[in-house]
Amino acid sequence: MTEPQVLPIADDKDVVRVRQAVRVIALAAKLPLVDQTKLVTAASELARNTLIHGGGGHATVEQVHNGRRAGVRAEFVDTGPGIADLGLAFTDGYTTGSGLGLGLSGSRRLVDEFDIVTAPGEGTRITVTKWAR
Amino acid sequence: MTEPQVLPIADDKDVVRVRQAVRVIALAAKLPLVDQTKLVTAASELARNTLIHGGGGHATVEQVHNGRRAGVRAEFVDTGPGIADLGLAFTDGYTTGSGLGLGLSGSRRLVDEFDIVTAPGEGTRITVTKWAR
Amino acid sequence: MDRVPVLKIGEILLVSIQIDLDDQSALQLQEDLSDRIVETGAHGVIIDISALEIVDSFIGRMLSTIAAVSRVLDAETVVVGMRPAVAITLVELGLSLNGVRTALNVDKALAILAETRQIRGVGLLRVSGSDDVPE
Amino acid sequence: MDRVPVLKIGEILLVSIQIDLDDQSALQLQEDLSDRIVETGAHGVIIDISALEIVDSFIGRMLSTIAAVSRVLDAETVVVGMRPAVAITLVELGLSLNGVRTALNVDKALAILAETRQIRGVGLLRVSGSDDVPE
Ligand SMILES: Nc1ncnc2c1ncn2[C@@H]1O[C@H](COP(=O)(O)OP(=O)(O)O)[C@@H](O)[C@H]1O
Ligand SMILES: Nc1ncnc2c1ncn2[C@@H]1O[C@H](COP(=O)(O)OP(=O)(O)O)[C@@H](O)[C@H]1O
Repeated sequence: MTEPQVLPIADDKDVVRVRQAVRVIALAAKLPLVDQTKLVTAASELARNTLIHGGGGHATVEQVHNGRRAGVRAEFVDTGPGIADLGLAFTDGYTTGSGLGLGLSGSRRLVDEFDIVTAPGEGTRITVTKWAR
Repeated sequence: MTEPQVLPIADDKDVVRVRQAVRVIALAAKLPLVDQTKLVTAASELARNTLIHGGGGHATVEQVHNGRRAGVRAEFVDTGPGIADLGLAFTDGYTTGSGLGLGLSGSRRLVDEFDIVTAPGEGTRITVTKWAR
Repeated sequence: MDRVPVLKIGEILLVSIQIDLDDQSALQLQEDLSDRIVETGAHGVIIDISALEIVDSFIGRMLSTIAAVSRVLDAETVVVGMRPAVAITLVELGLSLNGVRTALNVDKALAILAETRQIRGVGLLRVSGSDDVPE
Repeated sequence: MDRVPVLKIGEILLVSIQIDLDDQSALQLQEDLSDRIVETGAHGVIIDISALEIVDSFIGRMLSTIAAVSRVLDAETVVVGMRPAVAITLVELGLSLNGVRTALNVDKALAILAETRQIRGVGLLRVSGSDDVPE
């Protein structure tokens, strides 16, 4: 098992680095190819949100185990404006920016576990997990 | 001015990383494009020698200044077998491996300063410098 | 910045995306392609994404935008080589590549482009031999 | 490992190298290309290196080897898009790209390949319009 990896998210290139780190760990955890692809795609969406909507922050990526299965967990943390209306934010196509409004709703569909902690003015913390089969 | 960067040379991918590090510093030192290209090419040859002939080692890359001009210095160090006959080693086309035998002779032509310290059984240290015009 | 080459092959522009594009580089490619369409008068754009391990909403939007802009400039866009895992993920993400035509490979894309052009009465790129494309 | 896509365009294989290849990946590309030539019966190989910031002796040798192997397999290789700084550096390094034909761009390479093939009496890839290539 590897150490949790902490990666800054301060610019475009950091989003690419987060994708790559998640891929490496998903490979190590032996996620099937399709699940690797789903997790990396979700991570890309969430890391971009941390950058664009959260004003930057960091990601923590690690291999996890629940006793039965291995998996990969990724957490995205920012101290930005937070999200006031989660129902709205998770609506396909809803965006306050210039995105497609699929990041939150879509990435939730792509992972096995999705946890969000946010409040106006208190930043956003999203944790996602994908388990090997 | 930046800190000297020390990079391990233990596999193929490390050679790529050395090239990229040299490029970044050559850009920072404002070397003209052709000189960047020459220096990065020389670094690639020498890093590969460190890996293949020297059995691995490390590179140190840094920006330097001689009072009049900025430049980039790269050093390649290994604790491998060393080179017994330098005259032969610097002959175009001479190789004890499967290379083209252009690494030493060619990279010497590509840089402004080339310094080599080596002895049989005592490893090899090559330092090259390219100055901005 | 990483820049993806745009190759001109007859009246076609071909782009093979091999690097994990950051958002800035994706926008740059979008711009480069538009410029090259105008500059060359190309009538077809083929984008090979066989090397891409993921397509997220940003890259997806780039592909849609390229297709839309090309159309305005009288060029057809075909995306080739999408990996199955990427296609599955796109569907689950909810991303429909609006207005983007896809094909299995470059030859099939050329056939599609040749047909489209035939309708408009312009010859494009003929591939001789067993892979003959109707002109 | 990073793998460079080999695209089939009619009877031509096109490779656009965009990543800083480590030695292992360069050998892999060499192998992939040979395999694809045999598999497709391609008669021409175009290698675009416009994105390459350097060509060192290892990549140079890869290009020469690809050209030599292609020839044995009855295919011609043309390298396109070499940057001027790379060309200057290659000369100073002492590297002669033995047996490697070069061209400014893909269209010019297609013209070269079409001519070579014409001599041998095989049609290849015809580009219609202003860039007409003799068949
Ligand atoms: N980390 C975040 N901090 C603050 N707001 C966010 C964050 N992530 C998402 N949001 C809000 O939720 C909306 C929907 O997000 P998403 O579904 O990812 O679409 P998009 O990013 O394309 O706008 C965003 O437009 C933004 O208003
Ligand atoms: N770091 C090194 N340690 C030991 N021997 C070396 C080293 N670098 C070069 N040599 C020797 O010098 C020869 C010539 O090197 P070079 O000109 O770079 O050509 P090539 O690497 O293609 O063999 C090598 O074949 C090797 O015998």
